[in-house]
Amino acid sequence: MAAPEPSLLRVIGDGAEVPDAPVPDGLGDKDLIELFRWSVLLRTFDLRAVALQRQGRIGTYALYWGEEATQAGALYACEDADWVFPSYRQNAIGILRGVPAATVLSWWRGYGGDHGFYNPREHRVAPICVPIATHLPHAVGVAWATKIRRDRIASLSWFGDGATSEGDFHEAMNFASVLKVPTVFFCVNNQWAISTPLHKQMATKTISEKAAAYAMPGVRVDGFDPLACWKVTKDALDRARAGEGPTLIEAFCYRIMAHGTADDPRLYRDESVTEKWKVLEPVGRMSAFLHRLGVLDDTKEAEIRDEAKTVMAQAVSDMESIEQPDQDVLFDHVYASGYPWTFTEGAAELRAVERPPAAKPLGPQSTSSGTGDHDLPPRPVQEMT
Amino acid sequence: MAAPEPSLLRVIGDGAEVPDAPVPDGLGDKDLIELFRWSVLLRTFDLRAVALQRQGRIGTYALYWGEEATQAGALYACEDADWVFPSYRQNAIGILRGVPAATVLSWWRGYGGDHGFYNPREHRVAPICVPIATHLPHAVGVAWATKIRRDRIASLSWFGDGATSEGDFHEAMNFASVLKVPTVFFCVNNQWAISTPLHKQMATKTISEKAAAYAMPGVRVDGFDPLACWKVTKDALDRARAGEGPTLIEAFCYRIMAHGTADDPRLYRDESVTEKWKVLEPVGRMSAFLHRLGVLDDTKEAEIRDEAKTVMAQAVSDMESIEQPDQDVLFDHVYASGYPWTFTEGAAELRAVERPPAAKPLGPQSTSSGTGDHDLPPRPVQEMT
Amino acid sequence: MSELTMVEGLNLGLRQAMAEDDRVVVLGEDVAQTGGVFRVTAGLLTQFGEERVVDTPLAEAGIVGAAIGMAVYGLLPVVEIQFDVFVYPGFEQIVVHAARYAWRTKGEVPASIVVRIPFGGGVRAPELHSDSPEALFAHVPGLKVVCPTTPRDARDMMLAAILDPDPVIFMEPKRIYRAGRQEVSEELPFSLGNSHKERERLLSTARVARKGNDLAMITYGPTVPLCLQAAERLAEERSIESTVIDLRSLYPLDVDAIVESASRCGRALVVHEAPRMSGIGAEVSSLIHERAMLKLEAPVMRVTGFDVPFPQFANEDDYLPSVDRILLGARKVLDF
Amino acid sequence: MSELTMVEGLNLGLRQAMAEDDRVVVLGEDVAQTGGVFRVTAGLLTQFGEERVVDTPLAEAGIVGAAIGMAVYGLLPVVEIQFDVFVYPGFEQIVVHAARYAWRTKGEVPASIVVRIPFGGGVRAPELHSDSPEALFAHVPGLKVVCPTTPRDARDMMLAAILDPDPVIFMEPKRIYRAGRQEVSEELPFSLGNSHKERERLLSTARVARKGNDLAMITYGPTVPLCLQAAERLAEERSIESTVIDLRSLYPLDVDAIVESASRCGRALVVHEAPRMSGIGAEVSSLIHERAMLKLEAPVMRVTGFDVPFPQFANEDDYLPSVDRILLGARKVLDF
Ligand SMILES: Cc1ncc(C[n+]2csc(CCOP(=O)(O)OP(=O)(O)O)c2C)c(N)n1
Ligand SMILES: Cc1ncc(C[n+]2csc(CCOP(=O)(O)OP(=O)(O)O)c2C)c(N)n1
Ligand SMILES: [Mg+2]
Ligand SMILES: [Mg+2]
Repeated sequence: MAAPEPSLLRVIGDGAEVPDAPVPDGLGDKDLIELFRWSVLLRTFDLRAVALQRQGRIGTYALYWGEEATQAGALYACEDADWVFPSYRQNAIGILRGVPAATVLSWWRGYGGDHGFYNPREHRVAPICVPIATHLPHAVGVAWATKIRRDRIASLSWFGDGATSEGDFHEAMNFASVLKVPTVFFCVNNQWAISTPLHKQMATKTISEKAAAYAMPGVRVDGFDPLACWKVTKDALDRARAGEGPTLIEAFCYRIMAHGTADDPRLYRDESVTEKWKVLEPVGRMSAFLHRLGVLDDTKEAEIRDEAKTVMAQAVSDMESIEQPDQDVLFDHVYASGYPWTFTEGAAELRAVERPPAAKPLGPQSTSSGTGDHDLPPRPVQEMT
Repeated sequence: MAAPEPSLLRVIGDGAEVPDAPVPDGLGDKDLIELFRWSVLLRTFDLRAVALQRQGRIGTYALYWGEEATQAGALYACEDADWVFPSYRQNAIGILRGVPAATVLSWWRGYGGDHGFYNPREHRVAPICVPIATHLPHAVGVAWATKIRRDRIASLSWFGDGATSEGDFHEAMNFASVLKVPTVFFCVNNQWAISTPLHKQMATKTISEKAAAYAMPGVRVDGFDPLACWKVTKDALDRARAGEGPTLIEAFCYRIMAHGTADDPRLYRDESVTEKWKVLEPVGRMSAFLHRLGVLDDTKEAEIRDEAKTVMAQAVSDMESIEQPDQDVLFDHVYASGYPWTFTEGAAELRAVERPPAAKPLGPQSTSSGTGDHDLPPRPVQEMT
Repeated sequence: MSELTMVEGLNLGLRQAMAEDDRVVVLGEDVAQTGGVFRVTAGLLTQFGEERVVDTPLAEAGIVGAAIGMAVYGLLPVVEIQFDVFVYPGFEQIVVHAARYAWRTKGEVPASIVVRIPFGGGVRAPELHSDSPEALFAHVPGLKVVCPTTPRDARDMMLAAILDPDPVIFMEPKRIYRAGRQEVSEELPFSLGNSHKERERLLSTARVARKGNDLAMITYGPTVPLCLQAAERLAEERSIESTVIDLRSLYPLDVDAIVESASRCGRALVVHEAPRMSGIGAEVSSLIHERAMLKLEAPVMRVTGFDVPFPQFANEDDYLPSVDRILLGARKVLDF
Repeated sequence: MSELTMVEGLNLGLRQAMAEDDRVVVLGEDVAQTGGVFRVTAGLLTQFGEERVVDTPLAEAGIVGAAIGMAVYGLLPVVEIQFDVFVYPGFEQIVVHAARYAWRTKGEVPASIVVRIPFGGGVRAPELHSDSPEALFAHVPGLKVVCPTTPRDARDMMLAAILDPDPVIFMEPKRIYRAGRQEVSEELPFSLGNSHKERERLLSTARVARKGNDLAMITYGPTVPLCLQAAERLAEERSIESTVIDLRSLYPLDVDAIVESASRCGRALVVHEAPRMSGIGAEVSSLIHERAMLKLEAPVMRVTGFDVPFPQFANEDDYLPSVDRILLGARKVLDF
């Protein structure tokens, strides 16, 4: 099937009806390979994470299979000093910035403290944000601060189509445009918010056109095309650093997988449609493209895929070698200035009783905030008094 | 001075360079007189209220001198069954729908309960809304309900330029467009939010263009022209009742007066600019227009103005004849289902001590949330321990 | 008569209310097509149609605000908040508008809405899916805050909340959603037309979940079953007989049941999952001391969540009040 | 040394912090050009320029959220909320993000922001300009909540709050803004570089506003001067000597000062303007009973605002705890 909406900004064709466009300036063969490497690593992480969840080794997981282009493409366009703000959907983005994959897996495994969290300043990667759209004002604030500091550093935030309905999206877009700060709003329009389709989310046909309400440029790109995602993000970041203000990017794609590991899309959508979109998934498409270009051959690709598998194998064993955090993790770092007396008493109360057995993920049955309520721990059915 | 932005939708000219447009269809001479009567009544209320505040007979007051066209014009376009949602700036709109002027004055005098509040269902006028933009979702909800009930009743909400920055504005606009409910968003762009000018509030030149983000029509009209305001509102309401969805109206004008009775605009803007806008104020302009049309003569106008004065004189004496609400007003109607035990105990505690003397407005010194902090009761300067 | 879980009880309450009164509408994120992430609204779309059961855009202030508007026009909206923490974007609409609409309109136009909030931890959910915000709402005048703990109460209180003219924050303990089954008759608990008495009772009184004269355990929601277990242990191990009070209504509190049980037993323990600081437990403890201190043989103690963000789930059992911690607290009160 | 009002004290603290540390920025609605509706930020724009003192768009979630982002990058933003009630649109950003950023980042990136909230009634303001929301923030783990009552504390605590790494909700009692003057030296209360001790002390300890051994009145903010007046009356009329504790820090509470004063006097009264249900007073009362019941000759009582929406101002004096109501409460405790 040809890529949807021929109008979309796109580099990679389908090797048939849709011709390839030239590789964007600024991307050499090395870059193409590196970007492919990133995409493969993200893909491998996602597959591994789903497997781990099925095996009950991590909890609910929000998979992103098919959205690698929107993540690797955008991040590859960033300077190392630029700050990025992921939502739960870009949960593994940190591993491309030096966050150990084991740390991300541990977060999904229910570990906090030093095991599940990382230092954002070390990686210029904000913590994974769960409440929809609420991280957008933070990205604006960072960009505002870099502007005040004359640092020529930009920020970028990822969010979904559903997120555009939240007030925080609007307030962040408005602040960014009024203050003309160097930030990029990268909206991954996968056309679904859990079970809610795009047309129940907004009256506009596209998301990019919403930029007009903020006198901000809005661009629409094929969200399954890593090179196109790179190109629009690169241009937006250059504008931002040149002091020309923010940009809204709409990466148009489709949520090929379930919302989360416990979600069952058959409850609310026709999966035969999904199949049509699936052929556009970015990793296979980029591989084919690089083969056509002669930049990638089977041995090289195999090497890259093996490398990713090795990284993840190591990450999984690292994760499993991590002990459940001890009880103090409840109180640690809540206040950077130390323990208030209430914590001292709380910790003492904990020590006064036998520690409950470590909580394990619920396994195949568990769920995220996705549909399905299987995340309720199976309990002996008892008469209630 | 000619009206600003010749591009603006306008009916009334300036009797000189700017020619009058024909009176919009649907407005007969009777209507013109009635609409003028409404504008004069609103104007008279506002002048009277400011005087009362200066005399310390009511508290802080948010004046609207100059914005009568946006209020009377829009309301006159409404069917009697349509619901309207005022902000504090349209505080007196209810008097055109049967709310006693004394009730509105009493609200500003700090009276609650039966004295300062009214029954919205009786007048299809929502309570005066103080927190910016938070009444917009309510207007959407009412319109949504009328749609479900197949009642062909619309709603209209007034709000300012500053209000467009709030998340609630965005969420309400989005809900209205997605659900295609019969509501009209009437934005009074007076170019100031207390001391904050338009360009610090948004990056767009106009507010009407924000409608595009919701695939909603946006129209821009001369906010000093009652007939133009009537026309665009009428069209929007017709669209709404025909099931074609919401409309955003931007009534472009200028906040000629202070934000509130304690605000001093000289602190933050050049009042010589204000003078230029002042000549466009709607009541004088409409009077001149009606004289040109021959619909109004001096005797008739005098009669209308006297009538308004009489109404307000009565309202003021009514207001002053009202006793300060007794202490039970604290507990009454908090719950429609009655007093919880906590209220019974609270009321008993009140009765156990001597009642404090009635609280009086602070008078000329008092302020609203406008700039200036004169609303702090003058207190004996005392050493603090 | 059939055996229902709490989720099924809530669903039955909603269905019966919608069938009885066509002013009742249900709105929220993913409530229609899929019946909500916890399936509480399952089947309503098919039975009542897409005008009365609506999947809204993703915006809590918009959802609550629109519901208030619908109520102003005369409908009876029931809003679902997907998870506890996600109520915060709608907080302003709840505390500034829903809570004050009746007061602001001479009692003529109360914001007759129900805001359903699945809350609490213990379900191994990811970050920010396990909060207990009930005290924030209980502190705001003008709201009623309730929390059923049994399938039967879930059904009955849902009906009462929907038909009550005032805004009701309806806290649903996730952990109990399917924890057990209970007989719930299809019969309505009160004639929906009138009978305010029974409706009022369901929204303002506590339930005695266990009777005893040695110790009063006062709790609500997810910790009710734990207190019952602790009570059994005390009975076996120390033949201490405990009364367990399931508050059900968090505002207003059933002060009579609270003070009566504490005075009768002379010893009381308050238990909840939410953080301690200025929580529901602080109010209950204060009420008892203010009214019955001379009848107490020991101060009222509290077993609660700690004053920390709800932890990542691998450590949630360290955070949640356990039977052991409840027993520890009980011992403090008993051996004072 | 000069005699300052609280507004001037706050202004001095802000100016000194901005002069000492260029990471400090001030943002909010109308804070720059006009110096804020209460003039607390007056003169800052001229002195520090429009990049560090900013009039923002009208959006509280955007303001608080952007401030959090600035803090993430390393700045020290001070946010002004124009009036108490208007903090609610920004509530989510405060309780979900500001309160949890340090916890979520191994303590490496706390949301070092100060959110200034002029609060409370008694100034004859229109509807929704007189709320006391402090308990809502005190109930949320991860925040520090403070409330100065004297010009000197206002200056010192402002400096401490800005330099403290944790998010501080800084409650400013409007009614006291200009109620009195006090000597405030230009000298810094602590060397801003380090000396965490003094900074910590200013944000976690109570102030003894009056000493006595018969009754402990525990209060904060606008009711502190009223308790002092009541104490004078008790001294004159019944030669009862009261200790008056000005809490200053609402989270964490100074449990030692609270329990010590209550135990020493054997009788305690808690006073605040906010509604009673699960307010700060409930926590203070519970803490005292839990730790010192045997030292009490009477239960701790509370004098607070009622559990109703803050009334229209003509009746606000009926709502506000008065010296008479404080004396009534004191009598209940004294004559128990
Ligand atoms: C404020 C808030 N409300 C509700 C939720 C529950 N929730 C989690 S994901 C989701 C849908 C998000 O859709 P979208 O923004 O399109 O992102 P996607 O999941 O498609 O990546 C919802 C409603 C939430 N996390 N935060
Ligand atoms: C949520 C909220 N934040 C802040 C305020 C304080 N305030 C009152 S009026 C005002 C400016 C409003 O400007 P605009 O929306 O343009 O309306 P106008 O006053 O010009 O009619 C502000 C900030 C408020 N009332 N509500
Ligand atoms: Mg989506
Ligand atoms: Mg304005």
